[in-house]
Amino acid sequence: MTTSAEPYVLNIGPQHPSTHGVFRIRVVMDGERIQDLDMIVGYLHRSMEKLAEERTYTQNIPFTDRADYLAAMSGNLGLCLAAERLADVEVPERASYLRVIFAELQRIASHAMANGTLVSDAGAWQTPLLYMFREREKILDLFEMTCGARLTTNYMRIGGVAFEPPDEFWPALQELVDELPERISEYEELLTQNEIFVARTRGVGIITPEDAINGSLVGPALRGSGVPWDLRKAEPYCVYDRMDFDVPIGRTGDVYDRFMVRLAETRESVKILRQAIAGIPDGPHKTDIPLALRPEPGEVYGRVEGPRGELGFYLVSDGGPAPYRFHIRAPSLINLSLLREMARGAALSDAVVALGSIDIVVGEIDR
Amino acid sequence: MESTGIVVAFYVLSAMTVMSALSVFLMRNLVHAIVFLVLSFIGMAGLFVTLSADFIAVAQILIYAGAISVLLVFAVMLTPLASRNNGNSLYAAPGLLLGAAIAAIVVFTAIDVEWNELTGTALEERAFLDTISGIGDLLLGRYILAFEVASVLLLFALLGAIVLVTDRGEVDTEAEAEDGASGAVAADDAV
Amino acid sequence: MSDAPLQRSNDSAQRRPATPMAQQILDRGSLLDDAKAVPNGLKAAGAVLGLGFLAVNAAIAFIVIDGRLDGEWYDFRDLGNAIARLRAELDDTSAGPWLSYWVTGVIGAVGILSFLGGFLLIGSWIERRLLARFQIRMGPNRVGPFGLLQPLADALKLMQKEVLIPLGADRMLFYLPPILVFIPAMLAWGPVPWAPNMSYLDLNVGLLYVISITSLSVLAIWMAGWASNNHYALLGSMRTVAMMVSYEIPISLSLLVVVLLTGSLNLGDIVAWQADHNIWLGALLPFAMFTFFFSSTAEINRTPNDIAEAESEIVAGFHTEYSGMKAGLFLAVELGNALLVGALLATFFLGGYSMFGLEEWIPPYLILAAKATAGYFAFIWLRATLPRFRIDQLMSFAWKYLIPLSIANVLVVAIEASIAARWDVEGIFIYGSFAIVNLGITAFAVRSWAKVVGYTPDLERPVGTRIAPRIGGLKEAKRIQAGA
Amino acid sequence: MTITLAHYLAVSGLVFGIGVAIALSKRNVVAVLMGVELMLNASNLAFLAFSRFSGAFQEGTEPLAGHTFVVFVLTVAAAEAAVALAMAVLIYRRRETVDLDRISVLRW
Repeated sequence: MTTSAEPYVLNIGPQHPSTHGVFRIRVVMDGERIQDLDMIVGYLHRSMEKLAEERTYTQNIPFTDRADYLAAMSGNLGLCLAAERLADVEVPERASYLRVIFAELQRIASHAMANGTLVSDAGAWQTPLLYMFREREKILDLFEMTCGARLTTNYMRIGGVAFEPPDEFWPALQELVDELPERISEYEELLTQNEIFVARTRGVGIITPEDAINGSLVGPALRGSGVPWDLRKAEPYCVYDRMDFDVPIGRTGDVYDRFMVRLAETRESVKILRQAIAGIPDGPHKTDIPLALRPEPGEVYGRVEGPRGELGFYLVSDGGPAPYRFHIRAPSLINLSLLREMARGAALSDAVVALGSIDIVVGEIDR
Repeated sequence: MESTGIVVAFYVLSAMTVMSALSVFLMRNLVHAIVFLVLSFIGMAGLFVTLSADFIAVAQILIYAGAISVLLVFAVMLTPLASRNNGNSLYAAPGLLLGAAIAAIVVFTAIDVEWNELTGTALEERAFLDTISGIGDLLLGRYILAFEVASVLLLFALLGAIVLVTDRGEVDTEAEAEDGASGAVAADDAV
Repeated sequence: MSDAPLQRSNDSAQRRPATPMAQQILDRGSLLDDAKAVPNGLKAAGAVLGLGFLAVNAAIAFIVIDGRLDGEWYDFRDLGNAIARLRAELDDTSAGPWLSYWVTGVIGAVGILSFLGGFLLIGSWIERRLLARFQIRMGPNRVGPFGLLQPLADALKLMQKEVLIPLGADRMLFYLPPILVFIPAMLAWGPVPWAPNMSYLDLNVGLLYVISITSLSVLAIWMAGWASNNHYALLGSMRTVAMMVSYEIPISLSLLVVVLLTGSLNLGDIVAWQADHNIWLGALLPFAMFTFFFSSTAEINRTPNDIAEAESEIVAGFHTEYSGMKAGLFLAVELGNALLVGALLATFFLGGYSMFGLEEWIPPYLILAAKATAGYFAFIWLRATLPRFRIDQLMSFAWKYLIPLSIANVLVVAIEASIAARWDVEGIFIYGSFAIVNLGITAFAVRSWAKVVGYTPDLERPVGTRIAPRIGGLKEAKRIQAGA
Repeated sequence: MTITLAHYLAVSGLVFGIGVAIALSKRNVVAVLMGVELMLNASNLAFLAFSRFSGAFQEGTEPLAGHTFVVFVLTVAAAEAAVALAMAVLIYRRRETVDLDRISVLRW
């Protein structure tokens, strides 16, 4: 029964179970339908980019941990690649292989987190989330073995990686890589065959390829809309050009496709991990650079394919030890800007699921 | 009806019913009025139980307290501007007078008339053992025509309600929804 | 040279997990381990007590079958006998009937309330523990043995907390609902039969009574949402009201089918019918049983129909603004309602206190309690497994699928009931054939009705991702879409 | 003391009078409907009281006829409530008010 009761304003957040952090949506609702919404960010702003101008490039690496605290390794990698291109530092091959291994592990962990929270936004009482945390725990254990930290790793360095992984790292990694495929298929049986979950996500929050390109969507959300764009293949960094993997894309661009793209990308990451383990050479794990790196004046934009998409770092050097300008191109912020198109006219539940499907990290949005 | 339990129950329940009916009249807030109306329905159901009409009592709770009250709630929620106002109209005074007159007449008649009524053992042997089967026999026996008519009436009430509330004027409702939305946003900005 | 690290790996193949959490995940115990952790003395005492109890029951059952002590007060398999004896004694005294009325009433009420209170004390522990097992967690295991005292600690914590009243809240309507929700949840236990003579309210309109009493809580929930002056609460309460009103119709229709077959509205008679014919109505009426179960998950806000307090959408639904013991009352009512629905499901469809003759040898109320707990476990299982519906999906499921199919079900069962009434064959044969026929009819009707309404299961549509042959932008995407 | 037919009829009359007062003197359509429901309830009480107490039924007639009438009254009440509230919602949509003093013209 379509009634025209007068619309009212609903404040979702800053503290809400499904905003994935402190982030506020002001929704104008007509009954259960969302008429309009605007997103209010900035509750987690720490003025990272300004602070970074007072620190050396190496000292800035921890900021990237805090920016996207679910994919710290990718953030480290992005900053280090940009700084290396700025100061043209040579990276030993073993270090590149280690970077690929850790970046892919981080991708698996982050995708597990994203899919789990998406399913619990759809209403499952955290069961899939905790099952996916099982694998995430093992990956974080690997990080802890290697660099002592589970979440804010601060592992990559300009010109390599900080530490050589310990001895028990490799069998643990091998074991994880061996058991991951059946775990992934376990999730597929648990969720993609679940009638309720499919009914909740199929055809919800559709983004057409045109909207995706116009909104400059990146990452699994972009690939979910069917646009085959992956920086690891488009402009390969580290040793991705030696790896053999595929780019899965979705069919319709709805929530279900984003979910499936993340699962498939986890499979591809396992493939990459296998090849990296097989092909990793011996040698030094980092080159020695001066403590205060003083690049030539100039600017550089280095980008990597993080778990949430193109994570870019724009560095300007005036020849000093600290960057003159330090800017993070955060994929979460760009992806979030399409929530309005997805949620307008939809039900509140669909908006929540759509928000969960674009997998935002508020630390990265506000920086 | 000599057992003290029944007497106490009658007085408590009738006081509850009449008092909450009165407060339905007195409440300024329509939502409170609905709550008291439901309370009086429940007291009425208790009075039915003291009349050993168990089926009717349960049906009363199910239909009045369970269904009609929800209908009233929906009506209040769907008419927001008027929902809080339970004021009297221009005809309050004559209405009150008429109501008081009717109540007085009925009460006076009830007390004054010598009813040919059963008491004591005659009442006991008239006790209803099982009302449901008797009501069923009557409904499907002597009153079958009324029963069918009632079912047809229900069907037509259902259809009529649906036909009434399905709005064909989509356009104007959308329009007022839109400007209502902007107004809501403005209000929130002002806050 | 490339396998040097792997070479190093082989000798340190036996490694212990790197972190204590990984250790915990690896060697997490099971409920069985908890049971093994019980000290042996306790185990022995429990075994002796249980076996002795069973032996006494067997003796009593033997004597009863022998013919003596039928309905004697010391036949403790049916506490109703003792109550009846006590009532008879009291009637002879000078105080007369009203003393026996009050005494027996108070005894019965205390019995039911103590059972329910005991369940409320242990139930949330069971639920959280089982959920944790479903979710490879440990669950509450700190307070008391196996964390058994956790609900008590939670209750104390809730009692200490301040009861906040939001600004602009309707004070009267804000205070009432926790109590008004609690009353029907207690009253609905009245007509449930625990044994042949053991039911608190032996109403001959018991079934209608249960339906109507449970329908009373709608208004309380609506009051809670309306009074707390909060959009989340209002959304939750309106969702609840709409859902409960819609799902009362399938519940009533599915119970009407039960009445058609058993020919009585009295819960005791329904259970006795199942005991006499040695068949469970659940086997006889599968569709009605499913309808009752699913609709009652909607009535009591359990997954997959817990949209009234959908945590990820509207924070806690209609009791968002409630704090302290008022919120605790709402949670307790949810728990008690889950057990109540389990008991009603057992009574209507799973044979109630009867267990194919086992009720002679084991107290029937224990059988009913076991069945009710099994129903509660089914709810927990659903909660640990399924996501949540959207409200329009839920409404269309009620109005487009459940109600028409339930009406058709009523028609079919009415025909069967008239057949069974006219045709005197051995009951088990005719009802067994009805069970098979109903199963077939249900499967056929569900599939054909789904076709009529135009519903195709989402699983039959193409699922999954496709592999991009090339990297590209919008043109490439268009080309891939055109190619597929 | 005992409870007689007169007691029940008195309660019924009081509730009926209150219902009349509400139905005649309220301005809100929903409130008027509440008054009508109260009147119907009072009549139900009278029906049941007569069918329980009255000795006027000669042999062969069913005292349960009162219950049957109550069933019909319940049916009519449900139907009437549904239609009347639908009309209230419709009137609100068309006129932005459910004030009976303002709804005085017999056309939309």
